[in-house]
Amino acid sequence: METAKKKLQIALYWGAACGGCDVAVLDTNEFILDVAALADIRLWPIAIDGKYKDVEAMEDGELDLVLFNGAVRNSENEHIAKLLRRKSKVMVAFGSCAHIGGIPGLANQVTKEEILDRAYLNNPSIEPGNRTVPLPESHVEAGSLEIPYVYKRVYKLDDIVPIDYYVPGCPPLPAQIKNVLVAVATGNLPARGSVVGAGHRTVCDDCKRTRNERKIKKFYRPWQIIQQPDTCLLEQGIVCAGSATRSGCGVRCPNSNMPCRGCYGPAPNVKDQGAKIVSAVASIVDSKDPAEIDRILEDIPDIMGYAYRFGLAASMLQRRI
Amino acid sequence: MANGFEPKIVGFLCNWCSYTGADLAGTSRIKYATNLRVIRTMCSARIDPTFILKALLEGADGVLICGCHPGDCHYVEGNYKAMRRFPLLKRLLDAYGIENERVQLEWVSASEGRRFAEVVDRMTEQIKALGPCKVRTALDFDMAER
Amino acid sequence: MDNQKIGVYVCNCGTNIKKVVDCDEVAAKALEQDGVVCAKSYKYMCSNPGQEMIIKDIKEQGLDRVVVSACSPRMHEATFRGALAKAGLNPYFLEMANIREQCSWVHVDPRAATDKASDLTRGAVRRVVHHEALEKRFVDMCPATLVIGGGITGLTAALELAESGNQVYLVEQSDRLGGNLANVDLTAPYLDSARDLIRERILRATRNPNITVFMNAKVESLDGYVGNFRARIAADGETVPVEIGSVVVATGYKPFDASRVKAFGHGTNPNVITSFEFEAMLRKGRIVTGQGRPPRYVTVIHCVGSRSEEFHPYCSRVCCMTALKYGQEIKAALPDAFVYDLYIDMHAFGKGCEDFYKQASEIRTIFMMFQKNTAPQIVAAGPKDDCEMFLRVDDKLSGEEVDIPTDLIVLMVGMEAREDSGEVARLVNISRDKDGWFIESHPKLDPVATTTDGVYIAGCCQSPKDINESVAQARAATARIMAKIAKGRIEVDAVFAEVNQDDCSGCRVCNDLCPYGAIDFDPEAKRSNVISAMCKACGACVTACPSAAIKGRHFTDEQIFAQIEGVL
Amino acid sequence: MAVQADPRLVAELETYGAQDVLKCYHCGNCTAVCPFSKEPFIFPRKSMRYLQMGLREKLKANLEPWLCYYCGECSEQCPREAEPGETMMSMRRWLTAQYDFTGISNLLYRSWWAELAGILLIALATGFGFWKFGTSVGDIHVYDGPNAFLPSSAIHAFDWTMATILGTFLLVNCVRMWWMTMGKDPRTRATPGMYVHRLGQLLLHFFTQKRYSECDKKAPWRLHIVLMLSYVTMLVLIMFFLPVVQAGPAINWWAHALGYAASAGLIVTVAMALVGRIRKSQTHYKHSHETDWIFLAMLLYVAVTGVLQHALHRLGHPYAANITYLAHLMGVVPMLVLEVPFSKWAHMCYRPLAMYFAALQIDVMEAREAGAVPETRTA
Repeated sequence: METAKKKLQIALYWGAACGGCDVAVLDTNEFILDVAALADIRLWPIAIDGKYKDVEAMEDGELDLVLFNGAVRNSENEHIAKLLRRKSKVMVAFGSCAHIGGIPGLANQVTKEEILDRAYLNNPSIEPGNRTVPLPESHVEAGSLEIPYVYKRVYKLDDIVPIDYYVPGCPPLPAQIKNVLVAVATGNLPARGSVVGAGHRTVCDDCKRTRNERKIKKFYRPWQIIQQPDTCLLEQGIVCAGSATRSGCGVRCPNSNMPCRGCYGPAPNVKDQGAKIVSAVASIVDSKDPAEIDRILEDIPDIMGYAYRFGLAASMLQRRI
Repeated sequence: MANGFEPKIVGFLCNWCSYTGADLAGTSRIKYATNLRVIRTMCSARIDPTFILKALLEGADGVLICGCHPGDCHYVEGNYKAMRRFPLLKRLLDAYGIENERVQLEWVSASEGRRFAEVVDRMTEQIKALGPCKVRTALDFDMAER
Repeated sequence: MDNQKIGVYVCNCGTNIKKVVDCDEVAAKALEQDGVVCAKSYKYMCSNPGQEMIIKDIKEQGLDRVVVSACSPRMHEATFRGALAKAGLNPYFLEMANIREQCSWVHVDPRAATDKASDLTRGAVRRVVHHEALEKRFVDMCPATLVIGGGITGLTAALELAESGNQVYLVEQSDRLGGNLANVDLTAPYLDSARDLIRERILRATRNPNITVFMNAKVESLDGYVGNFRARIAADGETVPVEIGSVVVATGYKPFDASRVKAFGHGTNPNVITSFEFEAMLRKGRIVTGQGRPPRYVTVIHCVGSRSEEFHPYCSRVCCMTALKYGQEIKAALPDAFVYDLYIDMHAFGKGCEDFYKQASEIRTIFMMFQKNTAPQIVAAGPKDDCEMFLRVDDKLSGEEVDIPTDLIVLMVGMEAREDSGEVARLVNISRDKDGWFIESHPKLDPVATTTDGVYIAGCCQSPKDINESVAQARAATARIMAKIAKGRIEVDAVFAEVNQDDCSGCRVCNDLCPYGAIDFDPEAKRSNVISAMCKACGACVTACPSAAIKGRHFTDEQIFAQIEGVL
Repeated sequence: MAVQADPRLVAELETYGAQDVLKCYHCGNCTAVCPFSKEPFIFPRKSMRYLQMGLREKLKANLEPWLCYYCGECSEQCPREAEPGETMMSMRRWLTAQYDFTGISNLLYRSWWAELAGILLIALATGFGFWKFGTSVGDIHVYDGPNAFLPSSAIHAFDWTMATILGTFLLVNCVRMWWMTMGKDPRTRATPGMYVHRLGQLLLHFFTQKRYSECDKKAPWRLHIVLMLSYVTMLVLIMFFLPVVQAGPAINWWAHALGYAASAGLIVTVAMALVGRIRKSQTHYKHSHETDWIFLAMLLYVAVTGVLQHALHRLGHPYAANITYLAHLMGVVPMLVLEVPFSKWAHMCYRPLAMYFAALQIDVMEAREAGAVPETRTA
């Protein structure tokens, strides 16, 4: 790899995320060493030490690349996102959460109060009588303590800051991560605003399972049926979001006999991934009787979970009202 | 509640039945509420769930979907596709907190001008009772205040 | 898209729109829209001066998109598309806002109606921005025609086509040609013999080398599209595939089953017969009661199964004149017999029919008017009475309940849609109305065409009608077909679905959704493809496509999204 | 209660002059145009309907034909040329026959040769009787005074005898009419008070035919009132003042002036009616039953011979005057015998009676409604 005049200045950070994206970067294996050789990693909490003030001390635009994974759920997420945006030339929404809200986005079905109630007050694992709820500001002897303020809902990253590129996936496929980094390093980047590190079709395009007749009389959850290993899962009545999900993931889930959950987000021209899943899945229900149709569709539990497993915060309506 | 509130309802109508039925209501001079804004599609099967979400996002207080009566589709069975998508869409909307009456599916044939007018009137009244749909304001609020 | 020049034309439709909608305001508001360079309100946009105005503006102001806010596009879309074409603009750069049928005619509040009209116009303006130039397609026209039904209508259509040198496949379900008319004696109002009318046609049809008649036959399947249909005809235990360009559906009607009207006791009382049973008597030349003697009193009851809440709400149209004909035929055979004619309303609208009605009076038919939704009641006669029974009628014209002496009751059974009309409708892909009759393309302007191109309906399968009307429809249908045959190739709509091969992932969700089998899957490339000539543009596949790889031309997501934004 | 239809009734009425009855299709134009058609007497359509269906009893109880004066507008307006006016006329003839208990009326209306034979028979009997009587009591060359061939006192007595007999017949028929139209059906029974209260109607209509004058066309009424008043004048003169009228040869102006006026009135109006019927100049003249011709011819004959015998007497030709007088009587007697109780002349009673009964029926109906309203409400 050609040595740049100046080492690439990069940062990796996380918002509301599980950490899987960071692990995925590490999953590039030896390649990460090339990265280290090629670039100065200025901030990456999971791997190296770093403080807010280090970032604050940077010049605006000093960073060549920021890979930001995670959604925005609290004031800290927003603060650091805006800070890194200011300090970076290219900011990438990295992984499903940053891209389309991800799993944290599912929390948009409930209110902040419900979440706090569930997490800190009414939960079987909480000792009865314990009424401790974290407060944004606590007064102790030493003075006032502040923790980030939890927002009422989850935002995808580009709701908060302008984003240059998106790398989808929960987590992004290591091979795709490599491609992105190489592209940045070589300046071989597509138009701003593009999704990179993914295909332009859907998961079906890469899926090896054969597809035949599309007529469904009954839906199953994966454990309810003995799968035909080579046949399309949707055809077998297992709701697979593959047909409505951008390709590029390497068909990891269907290849593992699990249906696609849609982490790569909608196909390029799709405006709302969940609406498309609803439309496609319901269209192929094999019945003309309203009662039977209802019965068949009832076998799909938790429609939000199927339609917007990763994309609720990026969906048209974004949250429950 | 909602005194003087005039909802905006977007109607997606099949060209061959309900749109023609709406035209028939016109030629028959049957009066009905002014709240519906009709968008013509060739078949109820073309009415994408995305359109309904889009309409709600843009500030519609209600969405009416009309197709041919089951068994009577101009495209043989396009309306069955609408029929299948609707319950799943309704579950989605329910999860979004959209009240049940806001999005309705009705079968109205080309000869049912009067019924079309009745459907529009009934739905307008129901939505007036519900008040404005909060989607647009809620999302605007989200961006203004976390 | 940024540099588009949109012209908006708000039609006043005389006062039809203007009296409720402030057309000037609608035009003024339209002018505030992005891209709108001119907006005009005019008395009649569809008139020649109105169209000329659009054409002139397109040419002089360089308009490239046109919105007409006027009547329903079902009314004048073709007119304005024609104007665009005349001005050299692709006709699909037009969008109409329906501010008459769906606005001014249905609303009374001018403020609300004007706002609605403005919203609809804004929707159209926003939509038209995304319109694309579409080119018409042409397909070959196969000159052969499939005629379904061998009654007077089907025979007429078949002869008309065959005698002009075109191949006809005539499919008759029963074992003889002639249909219901073959069971009739004389015809009203000129008392021509039905046998004469039909027999000559059957002979000509069976002898014509261009007509292949299939008896005891059924059309099993019909695929393809206008000009290029393929049918499979099952006859004599085998299935014959035929290629045709057009289909004439002339499946006729079924006489109403009189036994469904319990009050008359048809089927149990030998002196109560249907009009068709009476025709059989007339054809034999012997009018007798169940007891085998000539009747002294014959009562003809109209509207059996027709114009009733319980059975069929519609008028069967031919029974009134047929009933009058019975008066003539009975009086001719039995001059001393009394003929009672019990009607709800006398419908004598056809040519010569009013005179025929008068003649019936002159030959002393006694008319009685009974109440709709009631049935005259049969009352037993006493031993002294010289009749078989009495019929108790609530005579509307006198307000009296009257017992009329009767030996023989003839029930004028109405027409109803055949039991297999649903099957036929599905076969040829046309619609039926609530009574089971096939629906025409336009009740006034396009009475024999259907919503499926190349499929025509004629005769009583469309609605009850007289022989002359059936024949006229048969000829109208054949004229339409021959016009297409003469052109050799036919224009098909430019609106259809197309799969963007770059976006398709071959998920096959769309494959089984197309009712026309227009979606083809290429297993090698793993891509689906829409055969445009077979596509009828319903959009089912477009909506179902989870990757938005299918574009519904002229009804694209972008266009509809823009319209949604516009109307709100 | 259902009533039984008789399809033969139309044919029966046709012998009374009905035409094209079954052509009527009940558009109701006739009824709309008739100035007299008012609730509860809606005609002629309803009567046409009863007839078409053959509701004999309904028709018998029907007053409506008598409420019609045959202006002819209904027939003119009829889109089917069903001649409702003429049908009403034929119904009046038929009703006259129904009211008559002897059956003579029926015979006369249904057979013109029976009528002619009757006239001839009575005429011959009258001629023979008076000839025998005249030659036995007087001289054919003497017209007046002692030895007169037909002395006025005797004729006077004869007139009164005949009037009593014919009046009795007519009275019986009138009672039958009352029974059929008023008495039989309990729903049309009026109280004695009502009968007294409405008596004025009877006299009013008898003398003035006030209702006839309310037709849109006035000329027929004028002709009819002149004819009728002339006839009544003549009747009064003959019945009460015959000796004065017959005395002479000097002219007694107080009596004769009236007589001349009445004679002139009779001859002119009858002649006009005859010319009208020949020319069919008006709707009500278009269709003439045999009885119409016979009636008019006889009336003209009687008037002319009456005038002639009077003139011959005044001019001093007693022989000729007596012969003419005999001929006059041979016309008068059959005319009165047949026409008064059995045929056309009877309408001078039936018509005012019908007006009277119609007024009573309305009273009965109103009384019943006033009483019945609360009952039906609770029910």
